[in-house]
Amino acid sequence: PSAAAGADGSAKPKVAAVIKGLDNPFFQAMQNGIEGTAKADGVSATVQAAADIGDTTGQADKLTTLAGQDFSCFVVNPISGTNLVQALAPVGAAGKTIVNIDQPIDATAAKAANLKVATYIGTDNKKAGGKAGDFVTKAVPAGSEVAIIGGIAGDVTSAARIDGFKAAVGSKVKVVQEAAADWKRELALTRATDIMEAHPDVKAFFAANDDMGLGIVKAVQNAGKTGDITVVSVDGNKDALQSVKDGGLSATVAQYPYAVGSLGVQACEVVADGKTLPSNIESPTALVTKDDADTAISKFPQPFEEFDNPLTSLLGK
Amino acid sequence: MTSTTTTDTDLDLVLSAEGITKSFGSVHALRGASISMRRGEVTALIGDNGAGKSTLVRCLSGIHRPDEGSITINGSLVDFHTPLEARNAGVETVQQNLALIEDLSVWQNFFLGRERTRGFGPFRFLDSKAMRSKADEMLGGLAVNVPPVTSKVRRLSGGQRQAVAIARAAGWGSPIVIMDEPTAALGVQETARVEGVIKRLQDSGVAVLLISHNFDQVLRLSQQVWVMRSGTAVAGRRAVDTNGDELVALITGAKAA
Amino acid sequence: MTSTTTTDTDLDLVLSAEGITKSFGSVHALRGASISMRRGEVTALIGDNGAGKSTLVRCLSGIHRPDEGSITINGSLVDFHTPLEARNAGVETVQQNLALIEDLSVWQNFFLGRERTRGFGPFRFLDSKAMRSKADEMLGGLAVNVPPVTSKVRRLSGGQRQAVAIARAAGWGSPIVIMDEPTAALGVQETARVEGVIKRLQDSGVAVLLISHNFDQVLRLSQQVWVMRSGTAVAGRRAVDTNGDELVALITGAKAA
Amino acid sequence: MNTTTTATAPDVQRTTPADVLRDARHLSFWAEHAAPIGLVALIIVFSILSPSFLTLGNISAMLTAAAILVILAVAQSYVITTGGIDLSISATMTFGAICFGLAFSGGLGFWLSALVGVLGAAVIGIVNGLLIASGKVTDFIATLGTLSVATGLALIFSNGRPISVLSPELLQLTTGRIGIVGYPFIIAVVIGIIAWVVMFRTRFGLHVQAVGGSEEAAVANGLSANRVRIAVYLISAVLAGIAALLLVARVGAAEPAINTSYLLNSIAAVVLGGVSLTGGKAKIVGPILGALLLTALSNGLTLLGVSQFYQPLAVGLVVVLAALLTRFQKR
Amino acid sequence: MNTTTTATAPDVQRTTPADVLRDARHLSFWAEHAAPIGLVALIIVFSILSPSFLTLGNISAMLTAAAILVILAVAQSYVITTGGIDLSISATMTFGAICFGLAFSGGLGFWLSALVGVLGAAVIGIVNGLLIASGKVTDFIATLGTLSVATGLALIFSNGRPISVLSPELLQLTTGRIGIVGYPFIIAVVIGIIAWVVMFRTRFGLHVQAVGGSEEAAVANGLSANRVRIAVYLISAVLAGIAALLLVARVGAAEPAINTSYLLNSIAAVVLGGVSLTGGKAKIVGPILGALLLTALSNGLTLLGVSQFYQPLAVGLVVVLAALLTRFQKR
Ligand SMILES: Nc1ncnc2c1ncn2[C@@H]1O[C@H](COP(=O)(O)OP(=O)(O)OP(=O)(O)O)[C@@H](O)[C@H]1O
Ligand SMILES: Nc1ncnc2c1ncn2[C@@H]1O[C@H](COP(=O)(O)OP(=O)(O)OP(=O)(O)O)[C@@H](O)[C@H]1O
Ligand SMILES: [Mg+2]
Ligand SMILES: [Mg+2]
Repeated sequence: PSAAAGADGSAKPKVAAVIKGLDNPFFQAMQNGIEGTAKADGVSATVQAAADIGDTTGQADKLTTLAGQDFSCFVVNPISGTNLVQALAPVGAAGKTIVNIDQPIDATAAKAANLKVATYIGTDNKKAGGKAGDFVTKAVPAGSEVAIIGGIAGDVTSAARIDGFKAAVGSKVKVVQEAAADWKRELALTRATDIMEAHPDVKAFFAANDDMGLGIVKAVQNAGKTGDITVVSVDGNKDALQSVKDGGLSATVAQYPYAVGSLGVQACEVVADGKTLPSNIESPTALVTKDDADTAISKFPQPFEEFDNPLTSLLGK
Repeated sequence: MTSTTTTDTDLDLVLSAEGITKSFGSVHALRGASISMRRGEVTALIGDNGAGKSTLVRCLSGIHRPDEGSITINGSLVDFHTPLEARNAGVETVQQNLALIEDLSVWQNFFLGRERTRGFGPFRFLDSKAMRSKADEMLGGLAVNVPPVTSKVRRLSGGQRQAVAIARAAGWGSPIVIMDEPTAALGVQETARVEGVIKRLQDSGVAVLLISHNFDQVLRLSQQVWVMRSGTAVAGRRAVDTNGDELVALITGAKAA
Repeated sequence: MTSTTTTDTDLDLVLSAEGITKSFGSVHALRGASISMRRGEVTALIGDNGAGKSTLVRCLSGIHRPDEGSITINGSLVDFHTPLEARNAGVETVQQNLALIEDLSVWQNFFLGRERTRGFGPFRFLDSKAMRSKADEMLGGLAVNVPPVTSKVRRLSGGQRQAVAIARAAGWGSPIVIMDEPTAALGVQETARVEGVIKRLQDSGVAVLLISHNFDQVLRLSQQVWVMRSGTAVAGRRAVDTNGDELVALITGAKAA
Repeated sequence: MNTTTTATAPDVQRTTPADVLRDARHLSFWAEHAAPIGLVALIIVFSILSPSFLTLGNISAMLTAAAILVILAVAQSYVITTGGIDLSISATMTFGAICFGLAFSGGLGFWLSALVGVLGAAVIGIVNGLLIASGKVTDFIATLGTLSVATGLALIFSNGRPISVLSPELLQLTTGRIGIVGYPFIIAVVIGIIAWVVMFRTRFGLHVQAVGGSEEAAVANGLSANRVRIAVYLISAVLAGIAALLLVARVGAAEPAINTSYLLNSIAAVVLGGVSLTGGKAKIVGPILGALLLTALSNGLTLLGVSQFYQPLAVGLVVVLAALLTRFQKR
Repeated sequence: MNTTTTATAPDVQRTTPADVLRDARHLSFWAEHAAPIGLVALIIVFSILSPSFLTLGNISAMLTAAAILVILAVAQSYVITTGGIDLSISATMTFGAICFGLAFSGGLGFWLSALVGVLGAAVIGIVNGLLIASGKVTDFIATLGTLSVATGLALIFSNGRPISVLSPELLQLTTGRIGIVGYPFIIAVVIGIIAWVVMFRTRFGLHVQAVGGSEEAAVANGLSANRVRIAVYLISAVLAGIAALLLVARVGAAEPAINTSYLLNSIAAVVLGGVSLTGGKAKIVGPILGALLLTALSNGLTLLGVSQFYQPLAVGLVVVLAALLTRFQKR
């Protein structure tokens, strides 16, 4: 039960959101989703973000700072499964709503800390990687050489996406190399160039985010192999969609961060209305290829395919 | 050379400093010091540690700007903002710490701040050949035993360094050369060489200001002695009119000037 | 004191160094130098710049380890690996650069490396009160005009620093005190004070090794003079048997020992 | 010219009370106290701008958040006092966290695992010390190298994945508190007090300052500069290891990611605390206040809802301003 | 004891050819040449282990990839020669890239935008110079502060988003080549040559070395140390601005992301190149070779498919080894 939930059910939640680093367009879209929806629905919302993708304690500190204020609903996108658990403990203890988006909170850790999460909204990063894997297996002949470029070595999201990709491709293609490019476009370019030297027959690249995907596209262009090499990445940022349209990226797995943020705010509203949330809300993911790139761009940042939003009915809209 | 008193109207006066004061925070290093130097003479400046000798020298050579007081060179008032201005006005100085740069070669140190260049417009390059041969000549002319001008100062012994610093100051034909304790750390042979240089400078009409704690040296080389105490020049004496005991008494304040 | 030659079997011999060599890369600073010191005497060590005096001092005080050669103190061979070992063997040194730490106070510098502590086991804390009063006493006993022992060395003038360094070396009752050019940068008054300290040390039976470029001082204070040239001690003289001219000749090599 | 100027008393070195007063009116007074002054200024500004800033809850949150940085600032302060710098400090913390996590998942139990974590960090410290003291490698480069090495080792050992650590002791560490002060900050303060006593009341501390002041003079006085240097880098690493435990407790997992911001912030805290990078001048309270200042800055900016983009700008400006103040410090 | 040891010739300062030979057998020879020796060693090792390493294509790729780091290493080398350090170099590059990107999207055209980018970077350099020369702030802290400030400004100006830049000139810059050598590396080499000539053949270069050798002596000889320092930080920033253009050309977009690795690598390259962080000893070729070494190391490790986890370890070990070599350098 939310602290701010009024008897008449018309109470508005006061939303605090803590998300990952804003140095990545993905999370900026998420912020826009939160702020845009909050504004449209007349809800007050504050968004704070970690300094960068490695700033686990900084993110926890920010959450702790906000926890002391009179917010009724906390939307959190933790950098890792556990880094916000301790900071959330007092929030949970005060009976405030916790909505977990994007990166799931580690279930065991949450249990140990006696933490109840109202709902989880998000895309399975593993599933997103899987979609990319399925695409690659179809796009290149069986047994082709494939390379993977991940984010900062040791990053959780990157690992999940890569695991999903690997599981999907199985033994249908040969993963010849896995390199880290720190989420950076320039470094991905260098790595991809090097990999193409070492493995001239490489037929496809998978990148753990769009920025690196665009770097690989550039490397492929420089090598004059545009069209010969399939490049897939995950995120669905505007630049990436444009590149898909222009024939650079072969495909991107759009995760609709805007929708994720928007759903987070709506979930808070549902709780404030005194209604119960489903424990798991899946936000859409979709593979965008050249065919649907135009639609995706025109709908951006909203999902380009209709999806079943369970919260719409709960909110009575 | 035979007159025993100096007068302010002396035509031979090349440099005179009047009422120079200089403070560093709460430390009053100079409290109105006045000295003068005459053409073709060696003028000595003596005084206890911390009396302000080096600070006065630094004012004369443009490293510090005096808080008050005036400096006159060849009859015209000067006001140095940088060491370069002092150099251009004809004041060369051998600082107490020599002011050599260890990682540069002898010739680079020689010409530091007045390098010769070739070319024109923005394309001016160092004329190292000319500078090397000129430096060689300047050191050679002083007949001091130094290694090739291309070797780094770091490889030079203390005596050799002192020689380079002195040759540098002496080699530009400047009318005024100041030497701050040039022989403090030197051995007998090196000291004798430096004294030779000072005599030769004097003979060629240069006014030399010599700071030294060695009274024998002072009385042997100089014609005029200024005694400093607590930031002022408490006494001026012609060298022929004084002796070591009087100088000690003046320095310690046992005797008023 | 009236004997004019030293002999190896002398019972008064407190320190003797035999055939010390020391090289830094290709620089052979010492090439087999041998000197000795006697109880209650001031032994002087002279020589030109770079002759190896300071290097020899550093070998005797444990800063350098000689490449070859032996050092005997009170009849027993010693081999110092660190300055601490030399100190414990009774050798105190005033280094040419004073070895004071500017950011520490006078009493902290005084007791550096031999601090007094209170408490027991792992809980030993500095006994600053005891150290302060002892330092005050040691400085006061030498009757040198120094500021409170709690002031930082950075605030001291050159002469005051020299006084602290000398008082520190003199204050521990060590039988051997080495002073490397203790008056090089000092004025008349300060020099007189330091010479007083040296005489007092000598009177209390301490063997003092004095390095100096000032022959008057050397002949005035010392009983034995060692002359170094190019890394060896080329001659030893009783002070009463020699004079400035001979020393100059020995230093320059004009006269073989 | 032959007339005598009467010599004034030779009080060149004496400072009168009037001088002291004038100094205080000058900037050097502010410079010595950049951290406390800055902290008070920030507290005033933020408590005017945000009513939540000075609530007990927020103060408690700030103190807990500051604990790790306080410990790292104390560690860095020891190194900087000797004139060195420890660029590997945050990588060492990461490495210690991974060692702790691995030992714990290996079933060693909390206390033994904590020991493994601290020892793991200590190894990096000893390598730093040996490289710098015996290897005569510049501090900057040696710790830059071990930064890379420790990062690599943390990744290799953990296989690049976070290691969840769920232990009641760890939970206790995060949630326990005395009054409004959480255990992490209490630990940090205890470390600060011990560090202060060691620095200013023991022989070792005096030797640290002496080596920083002048290595040559310290050696000539019978100290072993090498031993002091090795000890200092070891202390820095051990404290980083202790900080690693707090880090794991806070985020609930040992993660191989490097926290570069901790490195730069630990140095900034020390400098804000009035310690000069040239060494020789020890301070412990200053760096701790510097760490609190940086934490309060980030906390206040978050409370005010200042965008993430403006936060580095604000931190940079504060560092530069504080440094401009510190330059008026008396030597 | 009265017997005389015959005095040997006073050749204490003379070095004989035999000494030189002995020195070469000693480590100091290797130390002076850590970068070329390391580079040759790496090339040998990698070309044995990987057949692709010495192919024309890979060499060309390596040179192009090295261009940015080469320029930054040259920039850092100027600063380090004066005894300073520029921690803001990579943040300045990022800021320059964003300025360029914004100007270009604003329709200023390539050349004018490039000018805006370089000028934007130059502003940071001037601030660094003024803080350090006139403000007397320690180089380390001043540039740490501007690192934060430049990062913040880049995020604010770009609103945290990459700015796509599609211009034919930029495309030409990435794809153009003479033989196997791409334009970026040619630009880097031209900059290196100019930097060498300026450093070793002009008054300004001599003054840079003099200020690094001894600021006090330089000033006593009539140089303005302040002016030299400001110039050096300005040069560093302008070169970072030029590197920013190559960076944008390379990825086709100006990104506000912070490139800490460029900062650390630029310093590592300079140190590998045999320059001491204490200043006074200028080198240009060494740092360039150091940059090539680091690029070759990363390229070779990728070619060999060495796990990403082992890469920081390898880089760290190379840096430490090279530093251990450099310590045997003659002064
Ligand atoms: N840059 C400075 N900052 C502060 N105090 C200074 C500075 N330079 C000199 N002083 C102080 O000014 C006084 C005079 O110093 P100065 O160096 O002129 O003495 P000196 O006569 O040359 O002594 P010495 O014979 O030891 O060389 C001393 O008390 C010294 O500490
Ligand atoms: N640490 C060192 N490294 C290299 N060379 C050194 C070192 N110490 C001394 N030398 C060299 O050894 C020689 C002897 O130096 P030393 O300092 O012993 O001379 P000195 O007799 O004390 O001279 P001075 O009268 O100038 O003090 C000199 O050539 C000097 O350059
Ligand atoms: Mg002086
Ligand atoms: Mg000596």
